[in-house]
Amino acid sequence: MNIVLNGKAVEIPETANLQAFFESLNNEDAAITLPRQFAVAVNAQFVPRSQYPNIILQEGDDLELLVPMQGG
Amino acid sequence: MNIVLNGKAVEIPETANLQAFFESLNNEDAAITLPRQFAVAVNAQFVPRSQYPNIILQEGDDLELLVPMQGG
Amino acid sequence: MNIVLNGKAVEIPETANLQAFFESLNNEDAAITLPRQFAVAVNAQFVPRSQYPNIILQEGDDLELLVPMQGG
Amino acid sequence: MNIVLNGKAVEIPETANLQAFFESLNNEDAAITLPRQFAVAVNAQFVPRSQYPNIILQEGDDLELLVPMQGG
Amino acid sequence: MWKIADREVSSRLLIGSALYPSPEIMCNAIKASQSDIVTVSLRRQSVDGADGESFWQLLKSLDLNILPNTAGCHSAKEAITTALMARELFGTHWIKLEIIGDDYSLQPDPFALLEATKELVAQGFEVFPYCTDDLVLCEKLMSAGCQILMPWGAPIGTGKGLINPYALRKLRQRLPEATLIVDAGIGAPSHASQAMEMGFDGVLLNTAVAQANNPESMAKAMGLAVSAGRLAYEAGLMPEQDTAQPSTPTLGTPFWHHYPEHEPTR
Amino acid sequence: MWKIADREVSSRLLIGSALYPSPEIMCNAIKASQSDIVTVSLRRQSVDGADGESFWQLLKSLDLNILPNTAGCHSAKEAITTALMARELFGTHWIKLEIIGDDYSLQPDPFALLEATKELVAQGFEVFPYCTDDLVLCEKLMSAGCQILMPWGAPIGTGKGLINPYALRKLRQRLPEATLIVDAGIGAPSHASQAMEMGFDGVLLNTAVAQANNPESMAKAMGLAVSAGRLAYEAGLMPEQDTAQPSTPTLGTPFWHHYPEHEPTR
Amino acid sequence: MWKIADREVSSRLLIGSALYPSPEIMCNAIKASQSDIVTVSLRRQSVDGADGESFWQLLKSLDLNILPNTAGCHSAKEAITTALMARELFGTHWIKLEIIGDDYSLQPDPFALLEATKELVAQGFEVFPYCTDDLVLCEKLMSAGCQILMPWGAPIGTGKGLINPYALRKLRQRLPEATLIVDAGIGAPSHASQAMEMGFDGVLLNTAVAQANNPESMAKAMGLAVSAGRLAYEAGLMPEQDTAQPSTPTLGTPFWHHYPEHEPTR
Amino acid sequence: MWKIADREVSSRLLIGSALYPSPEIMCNAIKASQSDIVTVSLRRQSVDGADGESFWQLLKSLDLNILPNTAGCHSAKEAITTALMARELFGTHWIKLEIIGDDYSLQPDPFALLEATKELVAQGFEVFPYCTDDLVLCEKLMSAGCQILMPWGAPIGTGKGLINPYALRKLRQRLPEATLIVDAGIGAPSHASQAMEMGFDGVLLNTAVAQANNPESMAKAMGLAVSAGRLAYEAGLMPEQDTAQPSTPTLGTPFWHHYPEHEPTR
Repeated sequence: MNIVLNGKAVEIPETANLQAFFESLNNEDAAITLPRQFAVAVNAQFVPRSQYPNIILQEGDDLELLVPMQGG
Repeated sequence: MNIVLNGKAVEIPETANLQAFFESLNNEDAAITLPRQFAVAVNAQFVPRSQYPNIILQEGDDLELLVPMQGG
Repeated sequence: MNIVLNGKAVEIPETANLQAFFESLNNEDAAITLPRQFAVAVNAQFVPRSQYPNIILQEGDDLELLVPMQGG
Repeated sequence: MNIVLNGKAVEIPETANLQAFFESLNNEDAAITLPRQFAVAVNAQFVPRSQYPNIILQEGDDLELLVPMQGG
Repeated sequence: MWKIADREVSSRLLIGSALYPSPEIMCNAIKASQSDIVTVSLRRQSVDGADGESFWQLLKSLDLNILPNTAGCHSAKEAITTALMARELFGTHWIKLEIIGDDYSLQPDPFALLEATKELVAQGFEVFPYCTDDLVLCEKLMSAGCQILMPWGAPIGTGKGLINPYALRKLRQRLPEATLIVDAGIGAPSHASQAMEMGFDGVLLNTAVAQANNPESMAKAMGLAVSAGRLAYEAGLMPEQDTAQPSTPTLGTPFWHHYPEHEPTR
Repeated sequence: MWKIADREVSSRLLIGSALYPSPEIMCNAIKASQSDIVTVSLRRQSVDGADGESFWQLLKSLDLNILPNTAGCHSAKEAITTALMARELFGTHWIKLEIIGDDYSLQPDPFALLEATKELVAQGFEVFPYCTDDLVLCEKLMSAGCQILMPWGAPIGTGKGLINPYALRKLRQRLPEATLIVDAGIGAPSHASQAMEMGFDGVLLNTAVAQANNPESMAKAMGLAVSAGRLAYEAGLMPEQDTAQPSTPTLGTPFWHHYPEHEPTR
Repeated sequence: MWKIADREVSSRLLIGSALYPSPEIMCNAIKASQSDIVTVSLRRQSVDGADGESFWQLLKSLDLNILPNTAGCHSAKEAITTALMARELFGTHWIKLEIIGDDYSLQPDPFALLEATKELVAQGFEVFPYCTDDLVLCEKLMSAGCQILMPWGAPIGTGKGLINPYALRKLRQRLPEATLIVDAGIGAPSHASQAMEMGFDGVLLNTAVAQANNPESMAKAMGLAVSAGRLAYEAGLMPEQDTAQPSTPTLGTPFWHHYPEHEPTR
Repeated sequence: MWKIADREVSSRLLIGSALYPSPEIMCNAIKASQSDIVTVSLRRQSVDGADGESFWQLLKSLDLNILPNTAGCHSAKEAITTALMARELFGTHWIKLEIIGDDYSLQPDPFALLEATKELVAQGFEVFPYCTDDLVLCEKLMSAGCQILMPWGAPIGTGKGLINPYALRKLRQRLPEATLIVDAGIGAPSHASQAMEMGFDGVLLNTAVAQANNPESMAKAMGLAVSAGRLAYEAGLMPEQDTAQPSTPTLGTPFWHHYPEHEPTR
């Protein structure tokens, strides 16, 4: 299944919920390294951490995974 | 019947339409003198000249009759 | 003999030199009290302390006796 | 005899007065063309027109001959 | 001649008709200003029976373009009603849209202004919005259909001139297609000229002329200053320099400095 | 008409003759400015043989008052010699006395200026001193016999306008008898108008016109702005207010605010 | 100590964490500033794998109040999503609400700002809106539930200081209950002090410190200037005078003026 | 520590001793300012018998550098006599040379100032001339032997701040070797900081502190502001930009703009 992660197309296993998807990123050969601290939006809607097990990613979903950064 | 004309309470005959009301103001003993040039709002809604015959004043109506004035 | 001291006419003994004049001001009944710290000009010329014994006051001399004061 | 004319060394006949010198400049082969309208200073002193016949140029004199120019 | 909305006019000064010592002085001042456009308002006839008729006849005799305003309105609804009445009363679809958001500064309310603009444009008006120098607001007003924008120079009646020239200059740069008119706050001809030098298309003022000791002369002065500023804008202003540049040529300067008696006194 | 020194003239703009793209443009610009007084200088004839004659004939054809300057002088002595030469060359006892104290800012040297002024007044000149806005210097120049003072607005050729309006305003207040002309630093019509609005008697400028893309238009603009500023000064400027004052009358405003549908959107 | 939102802090300087030459310099500068509040943002982890973790650990080590921003958002919806993510990520309900209405001036969009503010206040946020100096907008933001307003001094990163001090002064006068913080545009300590002298409650800045040759010294300078301005506001500034007043007493001055040799040289 | 004349001091703020509500407040304010140098004057003892002794003992107890002034003098001769008296009275060869050329503006007289400076330098004084911002005068004072120049910011006691920052900035650029101190006109910490940011070596003030509601706090504020300004000068101020620059990084911004529900409201 294809989704967009932080603007880049990535292929992921079907029917993954967010929780499982994030756990899979801890594999050494994952597409990206999971940051230790992050917040998530799917299709531009915020997803609270407590909802990760309940969210099933769909083909074409747009996943944003944001980390702390410098700001003014 | 009582209406408010330019902020002042005035008594007028019942069931007058606007056209008739304005004509009555041409009497010498009318409450106010009808200006030669004016535009009208009833209850804060503009009433075009062509609609004067169709508008029947109601008890408590708020009639504004505005004339040209200096402006910046 | 009349001189002007800080803008006011005062009468002083003849032939006084400055040193003697200042000492005379230590009397209780002197015209003014001698300040502890001061500098002197006679007729708008500065007179250094060392010259006090050599300066003989003349009729009409203008003596300025200035003290420390607030300044900006 | 050598003088300086407007900053440049020029050789001129001895004992020329200013009047004569200026007349000599009307020759076709003169060092410079005499302007129609000018004022003169010799050694940084203004020389009025009426004094031209009386001024004898000396070796090394500094002659300024100024004309009207744009100014702000 | 230049084009404002759908008409060609000569003058780039728009003038108000209020606050003059007398109707006669008003007429003379407006004539002296050479303006082609004059602002008016709508009000109840006054208690002394004056019905605006004489004022109106006088103004019509000047044969100028009339720009009615919605002064005194505090909401979009009020302003829309006033605009509709003005269109019938003055026979023009031009409206100076003025919706006050604060009674002390007489500042425009950006929110009500945008709301009313949309409605009035839909109803066929040519909206002249009295607005702030806020670029985002100005862009939204243009998107809503305004060809003309009238940002303030300073609060109405203060005569402070252009209190934020940076913002006004940026407006001009960013909105080259808009007809930009500085409205309000002008106190002196130099203010009017400054706005025009920046490339503004016009200036609208009232108090500075009407409250001058001599309104007629001041009106003339404002007209001249607006022309001067426009001419200068078109002629291309010299760029400001940080260091001095001689105007008189230095070439050909006599070299007298080596004479001892010419030494500078310092 | 107003009186400057011993002559009556119309315009309050004095203009320079330098830095124009061509003699023809110079002529057209000076005409367009409507100035009655034009500044010139004295220089060696140029290397290409130009003897100043054609320039001088052209300028004379304009039939204006000539004001020669001493630009480029750095000492009283130099300036005095130059002034004496100018008097003979141009047939006028008017002299714009310019003695530079610093080559970067082209700032007047107050000390040499006062020294030269005393000598030139004694020799019968009408001295127009190009000076700073220093009140003490200005008072000394008047004591030395100047009727006219020409303080700078900003350094020559910078076009910065009036960099110290406080000092200029104080000069005007304190020296009501002097003929005060802002000389140098004017970059735009608004600057010229501002000086006149303060009550200055005139403005002298050159670079802003000569270096404009279109000198003729800019000259006209400057002439209009000087007129505008003077008219405004005479007409009495409105005092600046800190808070807004409505121009459109508030009397007779319809009271629509109590209608629910009229509630402001905020 | 003073109260901002629900917390007591010492410093009235809020500082940004961006644009420093290195994380170490950032830390040292923030410490030197003595700020109690630091702004941060949310971004994708960078291509080089940096996951924000080291930055975040460093910042946490300073033990300051964190104020996340919504920089880069262009609509209310985007800003709301970002704010919700920030609340979870940084564990704070504080949000600096920044919605850009124009990419060149980075000006806040008043319309989107008000819309997002309403929603975020309803969701329990303490909204710190980065806004313009528009009084009507500011009043609407307060009506929507803001206790704090952060009007710009000048566009972000320009260092121009307070480009419209009149508007800022009026904001302070009209909104005595609001916590007012000048955000953006500060370029020098004198700008920061000026804002505080006007009675603003605080100053937020970033670029002026981070882009100084020596950020640590500049941070310290800004901290001192904010303190100086606040102290001066509380101490009561002298009113500006138009004419000079001697500081040294004139009483007791020797009267030497009548001596001939004392005559002034003029 | 920095060097002024022949001494090393810490603070770059010089403070006056006049106009305080009481001697005790004077002491506390001077201490709070952290100044190392305090100005005093010479006067006749006052009619009520006060002989300056208590003031002098109080001031001596602060153990600061004393800078006597010649305030109230109108000619070189008066100032020289006063300086000679001051040297004996206060035991210092430092003199703040103040010669007034105009009683309304309290402006320095450039002519008398230069004359007196030459004489006092010849007599071994370290002259601190209170002068204008006139570059030519300043150069002549340096040629006459001054190491220190103290141009005014604005007329004494006005609190207007720096009325001609252009001139002051040029002074600093042109006279890199001089010790430059802004003296007079400072009304607020932001003014003091601004002078220091320009690279001035110090600031001398009195009225703004003494006439504050709370002189002690204001003195502290001024001390902080002078430090802030100096630190900033040394840290290197960011250059002013004409257009906005984001402080928060734009790299890594989520691309949400293509979602229909994210469309900006405009």
